[in-house]
Amino acid sequence: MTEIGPDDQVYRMPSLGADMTEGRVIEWLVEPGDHLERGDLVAVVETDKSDIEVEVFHPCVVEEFLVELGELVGVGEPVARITMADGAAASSHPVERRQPVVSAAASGEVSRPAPSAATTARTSTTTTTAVRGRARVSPRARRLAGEHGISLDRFPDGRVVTGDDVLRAVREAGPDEDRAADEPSPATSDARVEVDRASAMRRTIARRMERAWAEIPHYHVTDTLDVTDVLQRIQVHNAELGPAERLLLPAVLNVALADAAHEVGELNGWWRDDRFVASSGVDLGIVVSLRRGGIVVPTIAGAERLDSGQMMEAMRELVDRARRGRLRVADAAEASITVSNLGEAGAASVLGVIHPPQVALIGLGGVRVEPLVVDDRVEARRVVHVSVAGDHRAHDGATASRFIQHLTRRLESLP
Amino acid sequence: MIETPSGPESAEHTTDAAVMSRDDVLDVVREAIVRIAPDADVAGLATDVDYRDEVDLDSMDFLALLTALERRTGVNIPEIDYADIGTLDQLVDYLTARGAAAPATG
Amino acid sequence: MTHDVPTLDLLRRMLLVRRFEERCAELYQATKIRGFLHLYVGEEAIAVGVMDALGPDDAVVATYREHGHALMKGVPARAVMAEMFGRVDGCSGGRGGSMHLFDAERRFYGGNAIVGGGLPLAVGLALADQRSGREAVTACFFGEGAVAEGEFHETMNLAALWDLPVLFCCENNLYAMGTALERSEADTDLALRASGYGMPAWSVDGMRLDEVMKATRHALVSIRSGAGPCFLEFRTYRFRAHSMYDPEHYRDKDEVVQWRERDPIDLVVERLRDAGELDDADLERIERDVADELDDAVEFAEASALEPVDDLLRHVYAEADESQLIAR
Amino acid sequence: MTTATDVTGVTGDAADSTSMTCREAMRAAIAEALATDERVFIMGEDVGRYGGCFAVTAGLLEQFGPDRVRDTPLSESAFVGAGIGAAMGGLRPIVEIMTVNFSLLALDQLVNNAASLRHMSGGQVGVPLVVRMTTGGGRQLAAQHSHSLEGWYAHIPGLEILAPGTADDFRWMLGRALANPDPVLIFEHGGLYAASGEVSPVDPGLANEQAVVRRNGTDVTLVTYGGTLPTCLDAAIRLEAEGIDAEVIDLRCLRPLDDATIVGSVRRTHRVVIVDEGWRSGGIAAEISARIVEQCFFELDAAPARVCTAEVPLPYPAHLEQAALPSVADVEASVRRVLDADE
Repeated sequence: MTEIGPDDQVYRMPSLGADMTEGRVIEWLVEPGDHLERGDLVAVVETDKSDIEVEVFHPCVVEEFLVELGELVGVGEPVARITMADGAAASSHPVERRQPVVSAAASGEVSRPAPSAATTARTSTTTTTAVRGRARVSPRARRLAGEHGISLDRFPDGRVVTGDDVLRAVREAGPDEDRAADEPSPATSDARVEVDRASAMRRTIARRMERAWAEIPHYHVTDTLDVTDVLQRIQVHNAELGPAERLLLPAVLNVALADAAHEVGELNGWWRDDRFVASSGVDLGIVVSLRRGGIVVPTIAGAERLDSGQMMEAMRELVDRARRGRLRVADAAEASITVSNLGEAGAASVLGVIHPPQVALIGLGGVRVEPLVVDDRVEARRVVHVSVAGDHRAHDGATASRFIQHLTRRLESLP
Repeated sequence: MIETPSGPESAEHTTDAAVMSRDDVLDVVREAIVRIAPDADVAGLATDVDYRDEVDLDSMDFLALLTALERRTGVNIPEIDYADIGTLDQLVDYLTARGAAAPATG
Repeated sequence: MTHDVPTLDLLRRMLLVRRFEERCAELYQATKIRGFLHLYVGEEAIAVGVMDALGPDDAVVATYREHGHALMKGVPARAVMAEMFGRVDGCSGGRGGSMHLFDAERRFYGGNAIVGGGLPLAVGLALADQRSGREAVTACFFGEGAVAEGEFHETMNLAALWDLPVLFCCENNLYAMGTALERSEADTDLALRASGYGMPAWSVDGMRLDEVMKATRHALVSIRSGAGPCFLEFRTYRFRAHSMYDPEHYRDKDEVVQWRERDPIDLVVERLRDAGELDDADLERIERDVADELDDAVEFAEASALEPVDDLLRHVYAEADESQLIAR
Repeated sequence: MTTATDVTGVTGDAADSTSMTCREAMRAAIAEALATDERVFIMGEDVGRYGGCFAVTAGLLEQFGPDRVRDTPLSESAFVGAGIGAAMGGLRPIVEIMTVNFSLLALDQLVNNAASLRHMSGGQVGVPLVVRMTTGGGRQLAAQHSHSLEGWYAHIPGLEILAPGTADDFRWMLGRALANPDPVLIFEHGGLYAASGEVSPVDPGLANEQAVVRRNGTDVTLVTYGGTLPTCLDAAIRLEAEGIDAEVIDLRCLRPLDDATIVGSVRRTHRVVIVDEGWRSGGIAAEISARIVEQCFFELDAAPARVCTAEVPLPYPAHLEQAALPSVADVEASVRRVLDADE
């Protein structure tokens, strides 16, 4: 196709249908130099539907053909150079550059405004982590379980767990809580309710721990993590950040721990029907101690996919929600492995009790300064004692050791 | 950000945010702590003791406190200064000295 | 007594329709107009002739080949062109497009894209006029293709049964899209068929403006006297494709040439020249005047805004204030 | 204690309400409309001299004359289209299509004209038309005379779809529909014409688009309308004996649907059964179920259940027809399933 200047008068490939985007000139009905009147036929254009004779709308003289016969030409592309006989503009309606067929009328391209939130609000469904192999639980039951900090694995498989079942469980835990508790009342400052809920929680924790300790053949493996360098790197990382973006050691440890659990899959899953069921992702249960005593264990789903910043954000929200009694259904989803962290000022180490039907619990002690041998020299180093409580039915000490090695190596490349 | 009317008198009003007195800062700090530890007796908290122990704020709570204070006073407290704000007196002095001011309206 | 003699003004109206349609073809090929486009080139005498005889209170129901009817019922070229562009200032607010032009004030009750779909509406409008004691006729336009629809039979029978003031105008252009009349109708004498429903029916040369005007005036006298509906079969020919891009294999070239020799506009021009009422200067002035009106209409359409997407769900149900409109 | 034939819709015990059949109630409504508004007229097959295929218009021809009570030829498309045109022309027609089965011949006029004209004309042209038609099976009229297609019509924007289930609604819905500037289709279940119920002396002023809780309950919500309302009320009585407290919602209007009343009830009972004489696939019950899941997901203790007509053209023999149609037993079984929910 020969080059044409901007002000050349041209005859363009006409659009002969709503869905036509291109065509071919298969026959010229005129010769260069012919004088044409309005309505004279100038060429036969082949479209995917048929061959159609096309006309000129203004008297003109054909100067030069710009395309070969049979050449595929987009609608609106010039096919012949012409000069207008009466000096009128080549075509007062220049064909739009080839626009998507669905485009709005040529003159005002309407960009559909971002659809209003209402119409396409992605329903902010909390991602209810599909609980692998769990009893069937009604949506209402999941919601109430989350709000009352009731773990769903207390209910026997088979029968569908309903909201009423969960409320009954809450009532059993705290006899005088009335049925109206069904509707999540705003954080009531009514002390009496708080006390009942705490004692109810205490009883629930107690019952679960008794069962866990009795049924699961625990073994424990411990080690010492030198966190001096990682703390130093965290400090550098935090130096120019505002408090809202700063990282804390527990978040970094959880990233390493989630990564290790992903690597050493035997620790990440459940013991059910006398066999180990592996979890595809690492749904990390976080033991959160509540100010008025007791613990809740919300879950961060897919923890292996989070970096330090994301883990910190997730933990910050989770702790805030847990302490305000506003856990969500997703938070109450089933964990595949749990971590109990005593916090920087906590005791040296904790040998935990596994939360059934999980098969491992990681205990992290407080940060301590202890003498360590580094390059054959004793130095004062900041350390954290880590313990793996394992279910001997599912795995053994060697697995836990491999886990700790992964944990240690991964920590060296964080945050 | 709500467009404040562009009349002359409102123009100067928005430039110098309300600089807070030492008492204002103390109130803001106590309010922030109460939000994080509603059950603690923050009103009766002495100003010369280690409030983190008294109110049992762990590292997560402490970060939440600093975030709230930055929002309420505009002052960012870096990690290296953590040691200088162990008591309420030290924290309030630290914030006042750095021109704690309630954020401009709008 | 008005003689059914063409005048310069009638010629201008025919040229307005002809050039409007040609301008639409050009705009379509320049992708300014989209969707379907059915042009009335060659049939202008019918719309101009019938509408000239109708009064402002008379109602019109048309089909998708309706630009000429809308223009001749008084819908401004600007409003029709803006509707072709899908703009808010279009006569249907941009919502209808080429096949659904509406102007309730002028009692132009739209094109209808379903063949025969508009016929029952015309009967209803006539029923309402009759029951409300309004002296009005409803003119209902349709192509010969509609004759094969069940609705045609049901409507003709109902109109005749209830003596309703309906003028049935069948624009027989010999081709229902791609099917010639003789390939779809056992009996192609449509006027004869219509008279079977007990109403007066004529066949008229649709290319002669004077014939169209005379037949229409004659029918309207009968209808307005309360004698019930009439049926006019206008024999005509469309010089362009059924719609923008049909290959026209269904008819041969020389048939088109043969009909073009009786171009309704040429016939009027000849009559006016012979009567000494038209010279080249007049014709040039009328063409220029029409071209200006069309340029203005296109400019108006391009300048008109697109309806905000937030209004998408409007006009499905009556909005509070509109309900009074209905009580007219 | 409500019995199957007593379909009282009178909320509260309106002392001076009179008992009448749904047929008599609709006839009174048409007569009142003809008497009070010159623009109103009724047309349809055999509405005049024959007195109406279901005798709803008996006596009206003698009272109002052939101009206002017009028999039409068997031309559904033409006279429904004429009704639309007359409405465009300022009249207030009531068009009677003998049954929903024959309305299929006028579907083009109803969907392409009645429902679309306002939109195509950019709001200029309204169609204040009421179309009444009989619907539903159960009278051994076999496949072509037993359809229940109101759910189809409820799919069309531009139409309002009503399905009265009580004598009071048969009496008072028509007047409000005639005041609507847009087309309203009223589906009258053939089985209800002979059923009698209490009718208040004056229009209780309950908007046609409002659903009504006909029976309060706490354990499960039954959502229904029209011909299956008595079925659900009977089922509720029998369930009561088994200690199951069922709430019954009469939709009355299928377009627009009164989501608020449905959602309000499901939020209390957490379980719902939708009963509809249409076929299950793509029916109105499917739409209602989808809305409940969208708006009450976290309130549900069981998946919403549907009781619909079996997916078969209605057979002629009574035993098969009854097996196909939603029955009291079907509703009870579905409620039990929804309560136990662990099959």
